[in-house]
This record gives sequence, structure tokens and C-alpha cells, in this order.
Amino acid sequence: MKERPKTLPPTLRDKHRYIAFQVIGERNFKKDEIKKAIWDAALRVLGELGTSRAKPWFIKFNERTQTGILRCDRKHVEEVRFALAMLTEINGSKAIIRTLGVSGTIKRLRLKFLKEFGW
Amino acid sequence: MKERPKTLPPTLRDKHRYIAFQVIGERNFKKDEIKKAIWDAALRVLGELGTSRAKPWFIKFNERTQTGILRCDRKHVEEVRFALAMLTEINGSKAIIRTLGVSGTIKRLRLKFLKEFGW
Amino acid sequence: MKFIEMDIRDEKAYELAEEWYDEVVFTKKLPLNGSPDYEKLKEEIRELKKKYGKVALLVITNKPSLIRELKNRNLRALIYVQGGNMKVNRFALEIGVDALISPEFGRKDNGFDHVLAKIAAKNDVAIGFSISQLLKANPYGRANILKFMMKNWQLVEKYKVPRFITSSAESKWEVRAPRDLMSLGVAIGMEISQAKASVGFYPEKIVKRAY
Amino acid sequence: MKFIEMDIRDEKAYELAEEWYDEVVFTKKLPLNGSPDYEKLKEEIRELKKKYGKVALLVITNKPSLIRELKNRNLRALIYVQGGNMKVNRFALEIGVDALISPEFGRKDNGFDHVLAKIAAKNDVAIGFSISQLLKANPYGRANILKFMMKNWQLVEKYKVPRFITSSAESKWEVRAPRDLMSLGVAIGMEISQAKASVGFYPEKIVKRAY
Repeated sequence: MKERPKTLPPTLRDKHRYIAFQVIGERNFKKDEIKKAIWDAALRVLGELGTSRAKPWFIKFNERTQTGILRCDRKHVEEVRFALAMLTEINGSKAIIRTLGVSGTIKRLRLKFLKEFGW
Repeated sequence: MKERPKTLPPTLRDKHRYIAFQVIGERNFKKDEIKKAIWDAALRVLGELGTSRAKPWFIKFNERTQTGILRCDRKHVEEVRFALAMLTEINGSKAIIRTLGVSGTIKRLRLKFLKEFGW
Repeated sequence: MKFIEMDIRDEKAYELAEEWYDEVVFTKKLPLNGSPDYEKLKEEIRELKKKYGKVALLVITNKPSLIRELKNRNLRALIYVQGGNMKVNRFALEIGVDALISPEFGRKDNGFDHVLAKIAAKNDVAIGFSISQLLKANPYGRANILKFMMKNWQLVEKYKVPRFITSSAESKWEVRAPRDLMSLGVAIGMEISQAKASVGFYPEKIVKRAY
Repeated sequence: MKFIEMDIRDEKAYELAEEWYDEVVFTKKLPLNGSPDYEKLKEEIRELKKKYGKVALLVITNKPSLIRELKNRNLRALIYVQGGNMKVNRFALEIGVDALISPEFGRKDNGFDHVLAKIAAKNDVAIGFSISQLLKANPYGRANILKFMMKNWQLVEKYKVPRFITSSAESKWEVRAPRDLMSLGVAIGMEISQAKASVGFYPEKIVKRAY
């Protein structure tokens, strides 16, 4: 196995937030389409520098319910939300990404915002 | 003449800085090429949101000496410099944009950083 | 607190917005070059109110006098004016319509200043910050519109002008949920509480006054 | 204070950097799979020093043992190690070369952690933050590399590791002026004074120690 950096002490760790989202589209989208769309939206709206600060990270997407989870830096949740709000299409098809809620842990996020979607 | 907004009282006015720059390129560039290159660099590195905050604005470019002036928001000078440092080509030709200095007025900028280029 | 979407210009958009908001105002676009047929207009408003409940007229014109005429007719609908023309922006604020939507619309500047902000505050005219123009713009345009909106927010805040954030959706695909609209407010400089008031407190006040 | 460019890997790049810096270190790339011919290498270093004054060897290898061997030969040049391989990163810091350039180079993570940062500080090994990898990357790659550099700066600052910013230019077109290199430092989180020290104070200390 390739070596990787060690887990940092708590004060040096990135402080994340998890964002639950729902995609409303002309058609259903695949996980990889969503992943790419989120990155493209971040790069366009926040730029390379803003994206490196906001640290958006695709966590998962349920293709059946078209809902998913992404992660970002705690201090940049609003910017990531804005980048998603500016998105108008995914891989050529019209779409809206609506954020459902934000939480510090995936567990609480599922419980509070994704339960109604069958998570 | 079309009506325009009135000049705002001092506390509401944007606080600008002027940046003198020099272009080192494979060939000489035209004013319009530089103008577009600066916008593209800002949009790529800072994004639409970062660019709207940094407010880069092309002021002028001397094609003979390949030096020019741009303006930006006072609080975002370093970000604009970084966007320019990330630039690697202008309209398909290799180039470097080097910043020469920063000032609060065009007059002082010319005097301090552009005199040696014959401004 | 209620979430209210103040400016939805399409039926399908209205249906989607209804799912996400407590109240939605349906906006009828009214391009005017001369006086409209007021009887026909009143009848139309009646129909729209039956269907949508709360209705606004969005006056789109270059003739300031038509705004006053319309306003004096007591049409029992919210009166919005589409911003963009500096003379129209000023006139809309002076005669006291309910809202001026996007004073920067289609302009190369922000279309608003401290003089206009003072008039808006005095006459209790809200400024609408719309997201839809951003959705249609290219990157260069979007950066510019955002810049103008930041400036207008600065003026609105400083002079305590009523304000709201809206999608101004002309299709279903331009509707955004309240929390996502708020992110536009934060992007242009609002505190989160101010952004929240711009999809709740201020819209509610305006709607209550009219209905 | 002097401006010093610590890592220039090409003749034309050196000529341009000389115009903008008080001192420039010329770097010879040294890819190693086994022991080099040391006599030849010494001769080459002698020639480069005649031409450029200050010279560094950039060891590019996956074999940590070769770094120790090279370091023990007293080659009268600065010894840099190209970062990217975690084992090599650690070894370079442990045996105390002059600098580890871009521990995140070509990786999917930042290639550096608090354990390594402590070793670097203890053994006085500088971390080099290079701009050239950013210039070659696509937008997605650039955002990621910047993210890793931000993290590495956080670690370097926290554990007081010596550091410098450099172009690591492999062609004239990758050279950047001192003030523009500094903007990279600010972008990844440095105060302006820290960015300045990263093209002045720290480089000077490292160069003085060697020459």
C-alpha cells in the first residue's frame, strides 16, 4: 500500500460541513454527471482559488431518489450553496440543485434531511 | 446623453488601487489582447464571484513598451496579482505578466513605476 | 417566519415555487408603450388572482408617465417596475410603486445611487434582487452583474431601503429554494440574518400592505 | 533585504531571473536510479558554479538510500529533493538535505503531515513552495494543488519549518518576479510579511549556510 500522510491532530484538521442536496432535472442523472457538475459549478463561480478554499468534495449520490451529499469547508458553505444555485444544467440537460440542509456529521445530515428520501 | 448613477459620497465609493504591469511575451501584444487576457485570468483563478469582488478593470496599455495599468479593489490586490502570475499565455502566445508596483493614484503610479518605460 | 417568493412569472415555475415557499406572488409581465385597456387588464387580474391568490404587475416601459397612470388606477395588485432605465428607475421610486426589480438590469452600471436610495427609503419602495439574470449570463456578464448587485446592496443597507431576493423566474428551471436564494444575498454582502429577512420579513411586510 | 530565487532549472530562465532577483540558485536536475558517477558529477558542479555561482542538485528518485549517499559526498552544492513520494519526503527530512521541493508534487494528497513537519523543523530542512506545477495544471488540478499547498503552509507555519517560495522554472516562461511569487504565498494563507520572508529571509539563511 502506498504511504499517505497521517491523520492530523484535531486543531490542524479541516473543519467540514456536509450538505444534503436534491437534483430536479429534465431527466435523471448518473452519479458521475453530478460529481462533474458540482466541480464545474465551483470552478466557474468560485474559481481555482475559491474552490481550493471551499474544498467542495462529492460524497455520494443516490440515483433513484436523485439526492446526495457533498462536503465542504465549514467557512465556505454559503459560497458552495451559491455556486450550486448558479448551476442551470448538468451534462446538457436542464437541472436545479436544491440544498436540503447542512450538518457537521453525515449521520445527522441523513437523519434530519435525507430520511424522507428513504436514506 | 443616457443618464447614469451619480458619483457616490466618499464613504460609499469603491476604494481602488492601480497596478502597473509589464508584459514579457514571445511577441508584442495588442491592447485588446491584454484586456481579454486579464479578464480571462481573473475569471479562471478568482471565478465569477471572486472577480466581482476584486473588480479588476483594464485602464490602459502602451503597445510600444508593453506596459500598462489596471485597477482593482483595494482589498483584493494580492488576489489580482496572483491571477496575473498564473497566466501563461495571451491569445495563444507564451507570456508573463509582471507587476511593477501598486499605488492609490494613477499619477503616482506613473511616476514611481512607469517613468523608466517612458510614460 | 414565512418564506415568500415575490416574483414568479410563469405557471410551471409557480407550481414548483409553491412546493418550496409558504407564499408565492405570481407576476404578470406588462410591457407598455401606451395606456393599456384597463377594463381588460382588471378582468385579467381578477382571473389571475382566482388562480394564484397574490398577483403583481411588472411594468416594463421606457415611459415614466405610464407608471403613474397605472399606479393611480388602483388595480388591486402589487405594482413592480422592471429596472434598467435610469429615468424609469427614478420615477418608479418617486411615485412609490411596491418594488423596483433589478435597477441594474441590462445596464453597464448599477443603475442606482445614494439619491435614488434615499427616495426609495422615504417612499417605502423595495428593491428586488433577482437571480434569473445571473443564470442567463456568461461568466463575464455574471461577474459584472454581481458587482453591480454588491454596490446596490451597499446602498440599500446604508439607506435602510426595503428589499427582497427573488428568482424572477420565467421558467421552472429558474426557481430556487429559499435557502438557496439566500446564498445570493450572502454572496453580494448580506449577513445571513439580512438574507433571511430578504426572503421573509420584508416580503411579508409588502404583501400584507397590499392584501 | 535581498530577493533570492532558490530553484531555476534552465539557462534562459536563469537569465531572466537574474534581472529580477539579487541572487539566483541554478538547479541541476538529477534523476537517480542508482549511484551516479561522482567524479563526473563533481566536475559538472564545478562547471555550473563557474557559470552560475550558486548551484543546487535536485535529487529525483524513489530510492531513499541514494539521498543519504549523495548527501554524504560533500558535493559543495545545495541538495534539494523533489517531493511527491511519501517515503522519499520523509527520508529527505530525516537525513537533513537543504530543501524538500513540493512534498505534494504529483500526488492526490498533500504528502506532508505534522510528524514530517516536526522532523523538518528539527533538522532545519526547508519546504519549497513551487509555482511551476500550478502553471502546467488544468483548473481542476490547480484547485487541488492549491488546496494541498494551503494545508502544507498551515503545517509549516505551525511547526516553524524553514520555507521558501520559488518558481522551480524549467523554462523562461515559468519565471515570476519576487512580488508576484509572493502573491502565491498570500493565496495559500501567508501574511504579506511571511510571503516576503519566503523570498528573502529564509532563502538567504539557506544560501549563507551552504556558501
